[in-house]
Amino acid sequence: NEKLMWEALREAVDEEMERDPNVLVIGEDVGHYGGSYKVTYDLYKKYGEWRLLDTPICENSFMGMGVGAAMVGLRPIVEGMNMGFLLLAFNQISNNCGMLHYTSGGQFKVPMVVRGPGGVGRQLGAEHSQRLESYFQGIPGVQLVACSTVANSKSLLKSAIRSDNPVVFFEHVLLYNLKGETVDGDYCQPLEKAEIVREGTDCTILTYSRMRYTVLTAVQELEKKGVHPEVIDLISLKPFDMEAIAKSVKKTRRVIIVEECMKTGGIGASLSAVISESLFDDLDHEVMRLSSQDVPTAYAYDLEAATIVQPEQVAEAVGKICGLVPA
Amino acid sequence: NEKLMWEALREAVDEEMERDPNVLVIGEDVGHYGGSYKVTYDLYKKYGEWRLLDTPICENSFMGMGVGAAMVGLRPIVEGMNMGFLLLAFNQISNNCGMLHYTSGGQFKVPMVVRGPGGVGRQLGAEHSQRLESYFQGIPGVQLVACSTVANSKSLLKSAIRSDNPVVFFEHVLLYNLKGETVDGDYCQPLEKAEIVREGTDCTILTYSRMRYTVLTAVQELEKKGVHPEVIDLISLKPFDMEAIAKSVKKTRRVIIVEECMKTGGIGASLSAVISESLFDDLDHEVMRLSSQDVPTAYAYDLEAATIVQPEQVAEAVGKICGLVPA
Amino acid sequence: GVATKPAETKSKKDAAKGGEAKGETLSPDVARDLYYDMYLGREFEEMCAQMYYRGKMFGFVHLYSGQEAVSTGAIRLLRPDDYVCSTYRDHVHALSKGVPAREVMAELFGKQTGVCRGQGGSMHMFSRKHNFLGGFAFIGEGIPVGLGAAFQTKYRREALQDESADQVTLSFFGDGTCNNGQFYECLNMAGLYKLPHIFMVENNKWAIGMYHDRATGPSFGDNVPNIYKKGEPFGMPGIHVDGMDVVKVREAVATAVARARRGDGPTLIECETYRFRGHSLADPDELRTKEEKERYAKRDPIPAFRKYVLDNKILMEAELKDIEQQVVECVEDSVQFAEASPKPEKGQLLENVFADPRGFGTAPDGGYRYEQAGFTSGTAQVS
Amino acid sequence: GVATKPAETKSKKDAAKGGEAKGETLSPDVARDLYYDMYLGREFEEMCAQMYYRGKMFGFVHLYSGQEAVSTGAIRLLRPDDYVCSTYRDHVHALSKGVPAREVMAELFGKQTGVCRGQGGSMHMFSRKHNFLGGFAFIGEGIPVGLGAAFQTKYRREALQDESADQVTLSFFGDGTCNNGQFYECLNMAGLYKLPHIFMVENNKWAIGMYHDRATGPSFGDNVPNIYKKGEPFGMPGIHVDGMDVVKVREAVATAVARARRGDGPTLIECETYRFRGHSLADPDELRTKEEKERYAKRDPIPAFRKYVLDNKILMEAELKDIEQQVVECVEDSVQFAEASPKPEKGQLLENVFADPRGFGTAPDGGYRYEQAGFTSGTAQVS
Ligand SMILES: Cc1ncc(C[n+]2csc(CCOP(=O)(O)OP(=O)(O)O)c2C)c(N)n1
Ligand SMILES: Cc1ncc(C[n+]2csc(CCOP(=O)(O)OP(=O)(O)O)c2C)c(N)n1
Ligand SMILES: [Mg+2]
Ligand SMILES: [Mg+2]
Repeated sequence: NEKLMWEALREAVDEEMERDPNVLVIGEDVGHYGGSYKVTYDLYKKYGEWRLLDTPICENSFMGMGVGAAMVGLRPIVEGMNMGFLLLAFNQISNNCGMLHYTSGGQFKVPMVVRGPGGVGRQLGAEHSQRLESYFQGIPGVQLVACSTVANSKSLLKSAIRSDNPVVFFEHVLLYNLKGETVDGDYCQPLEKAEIVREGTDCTILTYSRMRYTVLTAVQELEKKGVHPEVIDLISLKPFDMEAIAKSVKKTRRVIIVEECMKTGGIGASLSAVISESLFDDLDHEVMRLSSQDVPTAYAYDLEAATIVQPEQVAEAVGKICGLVPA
Repeated sequence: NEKLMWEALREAVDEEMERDPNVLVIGEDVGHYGGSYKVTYDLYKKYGEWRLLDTPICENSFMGMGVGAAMVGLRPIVEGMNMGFLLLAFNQISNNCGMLHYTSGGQFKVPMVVRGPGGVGRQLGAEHSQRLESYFQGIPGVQLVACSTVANSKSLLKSAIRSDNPVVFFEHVLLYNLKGETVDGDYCQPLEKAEIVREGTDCTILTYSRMRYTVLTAVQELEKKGVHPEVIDLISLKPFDMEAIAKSVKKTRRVIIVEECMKTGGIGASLSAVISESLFDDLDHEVMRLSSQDVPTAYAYDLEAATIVQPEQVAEAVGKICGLVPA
Repeated sequence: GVATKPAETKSKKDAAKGGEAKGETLSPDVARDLYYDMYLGREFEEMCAQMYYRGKMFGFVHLYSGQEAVSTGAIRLLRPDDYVCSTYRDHVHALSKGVPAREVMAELFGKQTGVCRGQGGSMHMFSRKHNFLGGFAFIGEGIPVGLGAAFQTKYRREALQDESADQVTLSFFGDGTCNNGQFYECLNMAGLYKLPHIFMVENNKWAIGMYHDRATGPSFGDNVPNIYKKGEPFGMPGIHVDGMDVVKVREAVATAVARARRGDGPTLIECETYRFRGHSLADPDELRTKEEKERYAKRDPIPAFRKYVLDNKILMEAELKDIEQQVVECVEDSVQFAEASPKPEKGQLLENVFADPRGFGTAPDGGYRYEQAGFTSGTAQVS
Repeated sequence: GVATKPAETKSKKDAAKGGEAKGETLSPDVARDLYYDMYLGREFEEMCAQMYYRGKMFGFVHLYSGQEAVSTGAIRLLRPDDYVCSTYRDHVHALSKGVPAREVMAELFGKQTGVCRGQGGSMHMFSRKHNFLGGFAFIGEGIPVGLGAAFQTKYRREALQDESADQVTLSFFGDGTCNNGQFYECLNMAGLYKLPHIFMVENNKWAIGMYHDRATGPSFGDNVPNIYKKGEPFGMPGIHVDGMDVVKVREAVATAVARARRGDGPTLIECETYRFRGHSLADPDELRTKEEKERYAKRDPIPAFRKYVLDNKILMEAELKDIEQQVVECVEDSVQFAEASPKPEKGQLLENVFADPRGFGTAPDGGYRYEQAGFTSGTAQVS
């Protein structure tokens, strides 16, 4: 039952479209082309062009059209061909996805999913290597979810589609061809719950999306040295699963955050703040935060690599926080 | 020499336009109308319509036009009639203002100022009560500055106009009619330096923009009770003036952040994280953070007031952090 | 598999309503309805001005006075299950669509009984019950939203094979808004997908302090801008209509509605109109000349229609007086209702952030936050 | 009070260059230039494909093959101090504007010697020296930027009374981009302010996998979309030209340039063209039919122009061969140069974040960060 992540995502879309005729996909090249990362490959043949709506290149307006359609009963999945392009739709996302349920006094719901590939790929250049989670996290009224495995990509996307809240769903450009299994049956994973990737005792590493694998690479080496970090995949970037996080922090008393997000204004910044503020007495060491450098992502490979966190840096940080090396 | 803040800002624009013919203002109603908060009132009579360019309502494009003009030698000041409207220009601000100097390998500079009124006013409703600093802080390559007094509004705006970096300059809707004096002569205040509003010993309150006054109201009462907080106005929301902040934290060992920004993903989140991480051993108490509630700003007065921080909350937090009241 | 249930059943009068609008005289019933609605729009707005100056409402309040023929002429023609999308200048569109004056006024007073529970305010009127989609404070952003409602109708017809799906959506916006990209993006999509969407441009010649001709370039060969000419390049009829004449507006909209219901797609209608007040109650209104204001004051759509129905003997003076009286009472009642209504409780603060309150997340001590005691007391910090 | 110093002095040949383009035959010099440039464009791109498959370059690489007549026809007509703004499909526009092939290739290899020091990559070519404004990866965002350069020219003329300010800016973009709001916002501003800006639409019929006719509605009455018809509603001439014919493109652009230099404002030029490869080297290109591809392959602008200059005896076979040889050497040299060039040092990481490095702020231990020892070693965390 092994499949690639894009196939798992496609299954989620397919099953939810099958289940509910009000579910549709809106975006550039989601129909005939099947999506830039194949998430809707050939689905238009099954569901037709209205349910796999190929749009002109006008992110702000097709996002807004999705909002309007959601207000009156449809459940659109709006794809950003690359999530970065949704910067053009920022206004519709922040004002209307995020706030309209509130300003309307609860009268209108906006049950839509905004999804697409994001993150730093392989030398895609600054504009195609965006971390939108940093820009979006301040928006009230939306949930932010980042998938990371074949299994959770499917089961989280299904939940996101069924949620009555607007959900921004982050996929990572470099994970679409990841192999793995999905959970059998109609399984929906809770959007608000973190995943304990690996239990451990020496410190807590909080991460998400592709950085999960950067962390696991580092942890494999650390294991050999007898160091046992607990690794948690946040899954929910907003709100944080404070239950899972607090439990782990209380156990290990040491926290490292590993993210691809910008250091300033990133997810890690919010997370670090919340942990230091609410679990101050449970911490034996300052929270350590490994983020991208606060620079546009360069094209050249070495500069790109120097911009994002590498496994060695994670290992080094664990060494430091666990007192294995002089601080 | 007393004047209102809008007059001080107008003086800054006037003086810089006088000094450098490449300085111009671009925006909606900046010409004939004189700006929605009068910052360019009657300047078109002095400098003509090309230098006070009234634009159609197309934020993304006139922002991009500003970027292009800046690349080839002009120094545009682009006004968001309300800063919130610049959500429509997000793409031009993040991709082009922020990153183009970098992606061009340093060839092109973007010396522009993006300014306008922001923050929560008096019952303006959710869309006109935005805190864009939370959305913008992750953008690499831009500086974020928030003015707060008549004096600094003028002297910071002058610096912003002369800066070769793109500067997003935040004014607050409720401060335009604040009275005060400006510094004589051609004074430019450094963009990166915080202001020590009031020296103190018991704790450090970090704040900016209108919350400076909320804090000062609280401090006045606290003074009477013999409590002496140090109050610092960040001025620079990105980058933080870590020199000034560290000095104060080392002195008081207690930090309260008071902001109008969203709690999640706000300026305070980044600041709290940086302080807890880099000054961990200098802290006797967890950083306390008073932010807006993570909700769209309601229209009704009481709900609006409950959304943003009130002086009593500041006083209470100071009491708590200084051990005056049971925690 | 039907996407939504219409909020109200279709009016039986629909056909009749559309019928008369092709040059025939109005029926007294329709005339009464139109006069009532225009008069209500005007009285309501003028009352708002008073209440604003008395400190009963705050923020930016954009009055509609002068433009009533557009709202009334267009919206009174619609069925309850048709959709309307508006801007910050939305009170009167809401009233025309059937939202009770009480609820609009109470919203402006920031009261619990307001149509949005006091959470929206002047620029954010919404009424699900009346298929009134808002209330959008930012320029242009309502157009795609309106388009989305039109898309839903099309979707029900095409993807869900619901033959009865023939609702029409009208999106209203101003001349200045027609320079915003969203307008064109939506014109293109509307034309491309043949959406039952009518672009209602209320060209009142000004965008705050920006005169229309200074903001919008004329077509090649023209000396002045004509917004209706933007329709044809995007594949739809572009119609220019006297927006101070409720009958003409009604006729134009009837044609467009019929076209949309038939499945033939969108129409762009430019209504020439004028606002009799400043942009908002905060606007000093210094740039519009006295001459211009007077010129349009002479074309005030309400006395003009009054004269029309009297001249054509459709209604009698006494009937009109009666309507006027009813309207005054209705507006007065709305103020009393708003005044007497309770303010929102603090607990309301967190109630409509998420439709599904799991969006508030989990708490450090376990469980979903929203399940914790006292969560909606409004004192819980969300983080 | 002059805003900028042109990067190079104006070419004396300008007038002559514009002159011939009105139907007269081309001079051999011009023909040589055009052939060289088109041939260079093609060879360069085909070499990129090879280098991509050999793992020398990464990311999304969008080749221009097939569209050369547009870049060459338009840009070779310009003066060095005119501006050009491009998209992600920018290599050839950069070459036409005079950016050395070496620097473009080195950029693609991610090398220090690249035109953007390896920081930009395929979609972000910039050259200040050549007034080449980028290299924009997002749809439509280059149009306002190009407009800004045109605005600067206008500003110098109007606000700074610099009579000599007559530069023209050309912004290039595709058919799909014409559905984005920025296009229309800029058309309006260009017309309104009479900016010396030429909207160069390269209509290659596809936007990735989206066929033009599925994305863009036709004008009312038409059966197929015509982008050039969007010019007139915004106050400028809209011109349709065969984008596979370099001479025709050159003629059309010459007219538009002359109009812009005169101060008469913008022009919209739609060039019908075709890309001979997939959207990018990552595109499986499965949706375009074989027939369509063959139809356009027959109109390949390079052999067509070759035939034209031979038939009209403007150039001789030997000369053309010679040019081809030169081009092959130039491209080969660019690869060798790129290959031999050093990669960026790690210190480059922080060098161009801020033009004024005070933007990095102050450090906890005092002073500006950038003044601290080792700051640009690239290991300093920015925060
Ligand atoms: C995105 C955005 N930009 C600017 C504004 C400020 N603004 C509010 S109304 C207005 C003028 C709109 O004019 P028009 O479209 O003609 O409508 P009218 O107010 O005349 O009805 C402007 C610029 C806004 N609300 N949103
Ligand atoms: C804002 C934005 N949305 C989507 C994309 C993805 N994208 C890149 S090129 C392209 C198609 C553009 O087609 P067209 O304008 O015809 O230019 P062509 O590639 O054919 O030259 C799309 C959708 C993008 N780069 N930016
Ligand atoms: Mg108007
Ligand atoms: Mg194309």
